[in-house]
Amino acid sequence: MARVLLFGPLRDLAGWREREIAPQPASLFGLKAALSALDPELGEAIAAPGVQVAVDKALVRGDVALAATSEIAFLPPMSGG
Amino acid sequence: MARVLLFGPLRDLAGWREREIAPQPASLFGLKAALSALDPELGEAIAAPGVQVAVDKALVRGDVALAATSEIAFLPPMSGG
Amino acid sequence: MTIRVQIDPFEPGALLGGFCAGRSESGAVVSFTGLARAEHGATAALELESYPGFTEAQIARIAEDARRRFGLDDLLVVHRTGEILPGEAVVFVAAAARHRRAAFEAADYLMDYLKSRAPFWKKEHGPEGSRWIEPRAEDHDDLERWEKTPL
Amino acid sequence: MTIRVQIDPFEPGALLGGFCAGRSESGAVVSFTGLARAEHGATAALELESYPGFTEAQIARIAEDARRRFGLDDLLVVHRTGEILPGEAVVFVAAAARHRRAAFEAADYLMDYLKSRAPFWKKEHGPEGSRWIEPRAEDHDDLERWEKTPL
Repeated sequence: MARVLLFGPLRDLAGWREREIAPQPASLFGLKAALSALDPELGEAIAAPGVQVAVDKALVRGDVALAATSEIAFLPPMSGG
Repeated sequence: MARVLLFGPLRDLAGWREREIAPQPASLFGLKAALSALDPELGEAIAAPGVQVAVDKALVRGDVALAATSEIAFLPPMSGG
Repeated sequence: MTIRVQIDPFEPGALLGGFCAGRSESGAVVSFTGLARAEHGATAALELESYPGFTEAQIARIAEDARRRFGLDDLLVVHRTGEILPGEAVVFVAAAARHRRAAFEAADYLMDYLKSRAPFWKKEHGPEGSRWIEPRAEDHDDLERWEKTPL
Repeated sequence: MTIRVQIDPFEPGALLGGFCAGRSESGAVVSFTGLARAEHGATAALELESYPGFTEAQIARIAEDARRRFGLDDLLVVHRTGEILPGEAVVFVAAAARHRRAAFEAADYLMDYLKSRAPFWKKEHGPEGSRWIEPRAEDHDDLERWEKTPL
């Protein structure tokens, strides 16, 4: 069961901040497909070019394998300060 | 009697910080000549290109007339901060 | 080098005082304090979100980069999250170096990074509703300055 | 806008705290603190001299220029004179503006001016004697940056 975290406007859009996705997706692309099936609008939002993905608190690009304990965070454009 | 102030290294060179020069010089150039006659080394030092002159707390260039109450300050290269 | 992300309010003066105390070889300390603006009533509060653990690690990475790049003696970054009221401090950055140019550039660089690349999400609450803030075009331009000019 | 030249020591944190307090429209405060360096024992003390009245007036002139040039909300300059020990603050500059670029540039500009054009004379006392300090070549270069780039 991959644990998914949404930040900023993605959280408002989906209506949740943290969720476990079962059955366990084997890869990030599989997880994205599962999220799209669950909520097409969210699926589109996390596919936007400005959204970065961190797996277990490390930024990743492209597809990566996921473990049952993986924490996957979708990070929309950032702004601090 | 023009009142002369020396700052920084000029003060160390001349051995004084403040002095009244009599008889009253009519102009800044006259005052410089009087200081040179008094102390040739100081005369040379105040003629150096980096030394600015303030008369009554306003920077001046070239020659200016002096009044009996004028305060003339010789300002070697500055460094604060 | 200290990086702190916290919900509690902080007083920028207390941070600068502590950061300067006991330094006898750093000639220059530059600080930046970011305050929440009231926008003359248009902003009632800011809401800042971080990704605990990840946010600190990402800032630490760029802070270490800045320390080496500018030859800093020390660096402090404190960033608030949660609800922040107008006039309260959102972020504090201080950089200590032997000479002033390095300290200025490091603080400037870190702020450019924090504004557009650090993992924070910022929502503005006002009388007309709430909206998420994205970096301004100037913020992206500011960050690009450093990519164009290798030091 | 406040300009102060004083013999009494000051604590930079207290100055920054006071300067930030109560601001709800300035988003950015940049401060510079110049500390006297021990130079690992080579400097026992600095001795700073000003020309009372003239020094304040000259700084006020350039501060007003900076306020207009960078569109500042506020500005504070505090400069010590007399004997200053290693680790003590020599100068403090703070600039408040709506956005950070103006605040950074104003503090940077004011320090470049103070280092090489403000009416102060600085003597370094050490175990090997005393010497008057003149601006470094870098200080002149730093000031020239502003003359070359009209804003």
